[in-house]
Amino acid sequence: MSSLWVNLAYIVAAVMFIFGLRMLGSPATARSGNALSSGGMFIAIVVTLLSKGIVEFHWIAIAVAAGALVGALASRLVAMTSMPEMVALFNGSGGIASLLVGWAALSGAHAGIGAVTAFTAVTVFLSVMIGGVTFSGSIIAWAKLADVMPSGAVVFAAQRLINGAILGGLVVCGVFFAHAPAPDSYLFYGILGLALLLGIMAVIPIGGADMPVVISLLNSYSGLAACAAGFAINNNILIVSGSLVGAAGIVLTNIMCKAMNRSLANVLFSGFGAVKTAAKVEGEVKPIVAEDAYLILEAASSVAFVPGYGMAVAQAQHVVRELGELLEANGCEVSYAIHPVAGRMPGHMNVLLAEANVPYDQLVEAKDINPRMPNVDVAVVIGANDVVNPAARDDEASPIYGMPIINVDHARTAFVLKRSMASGFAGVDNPLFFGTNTRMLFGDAKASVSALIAEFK
Amino acid sequence: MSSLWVNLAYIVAAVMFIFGLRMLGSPATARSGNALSSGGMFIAIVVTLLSKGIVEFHWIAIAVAAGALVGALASRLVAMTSMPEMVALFNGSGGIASLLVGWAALSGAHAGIGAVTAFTAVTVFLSVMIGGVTFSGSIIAWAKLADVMPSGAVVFAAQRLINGAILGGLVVCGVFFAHAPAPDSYLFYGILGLALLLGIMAVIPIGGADMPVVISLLNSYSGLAACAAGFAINNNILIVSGSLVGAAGIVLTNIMCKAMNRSLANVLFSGFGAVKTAAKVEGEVKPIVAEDAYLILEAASSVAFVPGYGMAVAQAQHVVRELGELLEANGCEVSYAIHPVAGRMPGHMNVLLAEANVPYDQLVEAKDINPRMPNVDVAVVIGANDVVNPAARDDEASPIYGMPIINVDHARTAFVLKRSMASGFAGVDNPLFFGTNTRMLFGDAKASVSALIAEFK
Amino acid sequence: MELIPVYLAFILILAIFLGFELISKVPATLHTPLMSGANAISGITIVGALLAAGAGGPSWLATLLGAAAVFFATVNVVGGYLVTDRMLGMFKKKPDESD
Amino acid sequence: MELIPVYLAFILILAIFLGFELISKVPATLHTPLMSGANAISGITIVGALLAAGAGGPSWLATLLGAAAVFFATVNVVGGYLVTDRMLGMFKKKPDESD
Ligand SMILES: NC(=O)c1ccc[n+]([C@@H]2O[C@H](COP(=O)([O-])OP(=O)(O)OC[C@H]3O[C@@H](n4cnc5c(N)ncnc54)[C@H](OP(=O)(O)O)[C@@H]3O)[C@@H](O)[C@H]2O)c1
Ligand SMILES: NC(=O)c1ccc[n+]([C@@H]2O[C@H](COP(=O)([O-])OP(=O)(O)OC[C@H]3O[C@@H](n4cnc5c(N)ncnc54)[C@H](OP(=O)(O)O)[C@@H]3O)[C@@H](O)[C@H]2O)c1
Repeated sequence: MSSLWVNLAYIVAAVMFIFGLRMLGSPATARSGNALSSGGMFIAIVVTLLSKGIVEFHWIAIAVAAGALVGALASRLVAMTSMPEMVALFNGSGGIASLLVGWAALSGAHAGIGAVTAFTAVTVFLSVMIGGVTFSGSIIAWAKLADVMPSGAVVFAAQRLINGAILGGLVVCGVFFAHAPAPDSYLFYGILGLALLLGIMAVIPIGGADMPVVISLLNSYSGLAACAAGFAINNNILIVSGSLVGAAGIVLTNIMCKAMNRSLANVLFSGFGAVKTAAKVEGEVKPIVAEDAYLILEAASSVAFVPGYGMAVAQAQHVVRELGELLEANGCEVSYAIHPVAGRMPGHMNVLLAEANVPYDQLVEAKDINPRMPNVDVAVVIGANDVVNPAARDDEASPIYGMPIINVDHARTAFVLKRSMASGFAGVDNPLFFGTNTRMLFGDAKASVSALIAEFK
Repeated sequence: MSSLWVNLAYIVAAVMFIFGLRMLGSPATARSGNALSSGGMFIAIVVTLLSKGIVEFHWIAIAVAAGALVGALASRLVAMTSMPEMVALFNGSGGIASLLVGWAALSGAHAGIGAVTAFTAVTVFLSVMIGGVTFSGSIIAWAKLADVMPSGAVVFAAQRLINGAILGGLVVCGVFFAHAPAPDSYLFYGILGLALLLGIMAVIPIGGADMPVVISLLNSYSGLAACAAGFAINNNILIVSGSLVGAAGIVLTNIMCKAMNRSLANVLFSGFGAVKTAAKVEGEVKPIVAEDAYLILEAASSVAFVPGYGMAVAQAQHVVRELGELLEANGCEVSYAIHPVAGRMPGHMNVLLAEANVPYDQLVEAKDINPRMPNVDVAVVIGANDVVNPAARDDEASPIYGMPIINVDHARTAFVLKRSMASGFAGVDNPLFFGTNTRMLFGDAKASVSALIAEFK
Repeated sequence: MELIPVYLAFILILAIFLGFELISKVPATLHTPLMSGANAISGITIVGALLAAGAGGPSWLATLLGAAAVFFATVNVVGGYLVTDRMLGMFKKKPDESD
Repeated sequence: MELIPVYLAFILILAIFLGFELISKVPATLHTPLMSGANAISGITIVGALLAAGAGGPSWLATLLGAAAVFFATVNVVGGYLVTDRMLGMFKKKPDESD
């Protein structure tokens, strides 16, 4: 195929990506949108293979087969609760692919033409640097989420100074490299090493629960890396798709930060969660057992479930849906109140509840349920903590002050299902647990909900 | 300036247009958005003048000075009620400018290189054709709006056939022209003439009140003409801005058609408004005089004004605002219910009320006011007709059936201010006038409202 | 070189999509100024007109046509922006009670 | 030729703006699939990887690096789309009362 046709096909692919992303805007069309987007990818791959540039298919066939196998298996086998880890790993592969493309462009250009232009050198530098940071950063993010390494923030003296120095070193190497680009120069290996190091150093000071923000930001970087690679090889489709992804990552990062009422700088540099604040709440805790909780639920005419990270840990989404259906059969109005940063990923709860077949029109956003909360008979908090902490609303001294929450303390009664009095990710005490309308149902969320279901039957 | 710098400056200008359009999305930022966009235009013009391509400034200086003078005077002197005409004229200038640019590109290329490539020929053809249609169509639209020619739809036998033939002739000429492009060929003059003719023929069968749709569509065409000119001279900024405008026009056209519940094809080809439908409504009309209307208004605790085209004709917006303020001072809650196609342009009423200093947060959209209508004591209809016609909601046989309306017939009382029992643009009778809760206050809207104000003082 | 039309086509498509997204967000209140503001932007043909008028090439016809195009495009640009500005200047929030 | 980076820059800017507009419309419900779907699109580097791996040029290193890049990019693309599809397959509207 002549490069004119290849490029026209790229335009078609780009349009399919754009429509795909548009259709992701509504649950009803999202799945076909994703299919459309994958169709665009398919077209882009096929025309690239047919283009004149490709003369050797040997290695490609092996690599594609192996990659497809790994990707397909991973995506089938992963548990829905481990989505964040999975996305982190996929993101890492994208990053290293960009790094390798940049590197290959460099050695290809060097071997082919002998001299590499400064423009190519700069774009190679960018795609190696961004790709490298994305790769090693994603690996650390994965390790923290999967508890392969301690998930807390690792903070030490002069941390920012060291990171600044690495970044400075990268820039210096980049400048020299642009003047004398060669694939086998020490400068290039220096860039490679420093980029990987920077990714690691930038992510270790960030606490485990902030990982979604980090992943989303790294996702954005992986888009930018694709853009840089596109400039390196003069390829439109890389640039268009890369920028779409780059923008998507930044928008999502921003949404998450807003929902936590923290700035991006605070997330990235503060080592939040490393230091526990001292503010303690005193009061009387009123535990409840499943039998008594059943009696109250049985009499309730409106119940709101408020799921949080604990529901994911306990994998309790299926029993929660079952309980919800029993309550509905009992003539009770059931809704699910979803906080934007409940869990460990944006929309985490939505995915889990969808997995458990909860219809998405039963899910209510925080700002819509709060005004109705005083009319809710029972708010059942399932492994959520920070997102229902009234201190975020009332206590100016609290580190999470200002984060919008779900006002379960305004419901007539609130049940809190968790295993202990331990604090949530933010490490702050929760006055909700001591509220006069609050009853604590201690135990693993799945076990507690199952006990309630048993009472109903 | 080297063309690299010029092009970088064009990127800046494009970004300014984009931000400008974004900021037009909210009344609070719209004015600065417009300023930003004009700044982008300024940059684009200045760098073009500084570019190497321009060596003769003589004619440019004269043309710019004259054009700026005409544009500035026109924009200062036009009455707010004549906005639609003004936009039509400006649109026409944009169209003819594109036509001339295409023509000039052709003769310049011809004189310079001797032979014109087929690609250039095609783009020249497109910019001349679209520019010509835009120009002559806009002039007809203006003439109909300004009552320079009869504003009704001009329909005659074989109209579509003739238009189809003209379009076919254009395409044939275009094809031959692309094979042998020359500025002085008869083919080129044929294209020119046919394009102008097509613009005229396409717009005469469209009724005066559908002109906003036509103008918006022609606006979209003028954007496409700029795009085509951009392809003809390989210029990015023309392409980007042209497509933004093209898209804007289509979106607006679509919004208007939806608000009237008609398809674009129906607007363009049906000769709507040329034939009056026979459906007559019988009943008793209850007129009211200003003194009695005053007594009812004085006692009302909530009043909704529903302005329409008649308010624009009577220029009654200032007295309406005054009456609104008197009512508010009297302890009454006042709102303005705005139908999306009230008047003769989208947002026409908003502009008029804004001119009269009505704060925009007092304006309510149709879908928001309708549920509240049963609690409105008095709905004051000021020169609106079709947009408050209950037949559109209830009478399946009505030609405007399905158009969303403002349900003033659900208000406790409705006053209708108009001069006679004449029908509105759509030419259908209005059962509202015969409603039991309806009182007709006959006379020019401005005079009637002034009379009410006089009662209040 | 052969690829330049492709780049332009990419630009065209992206700008069209962007235009759709941007405009569908504008509230009905602002549709008239939006229409005239977009119309002013379409006056960007002035760039093409300037290039045609100022090229100083061998064709006096091109120069003449270019100058006419500059005139009309300037009317469109200047008039369009000013009239939009005038309209938007009238949009005001409810003034504070203090004045 | 000198202008090609400019065209690319135009494409870049437009695509970024378009991305912003498109994504800000996606509701919170869909943020996780959006994240993995966008991630799958970033696997478009596979195009670059294929070109590097298949060029068959004088540099065996480029071919090797390219092949490795193809592998990783394929993981990203295939895995990303499949996992997104799996998630989205779970989103269902309330079933009709009839079933
Ligand atoms: N979603 C995102 O995108 C995102 C992004 C960045 C940061 N974050 C942060 O993550 C936090 C999310 O808040 P959240 O309320 O969902 O979670 P959380 O504040 O982290 O609290 C989770 C609670 O679940 C309980 N739990 C854990 N395992 C359980 C089990 N098996 N059964 C029952 N309960 C269990 C824990 O208490 P016990 O140990 O006593 O059981 C814990 O208090 C917020 O601070 C948010 O800022 C979220
Ligand atoms: N806004 C848009 O963008 C747009 C676009 C396309 C089409 N349209 C069409 O335009 C129509 C707009 O509806 P509308 O309700 O605003 O207007 P309308 O249906 O055209 O009715 C206007 C009414 O105002 C009265 N009127 C005229 N001059 C008056 C004066 N000086 N004082 C008092 N009353 C006066 C007329 O009755 P008298 O002669 O008895 O006074 C007439 O019935 C719709 O049919 C719509 O589909 C609008």
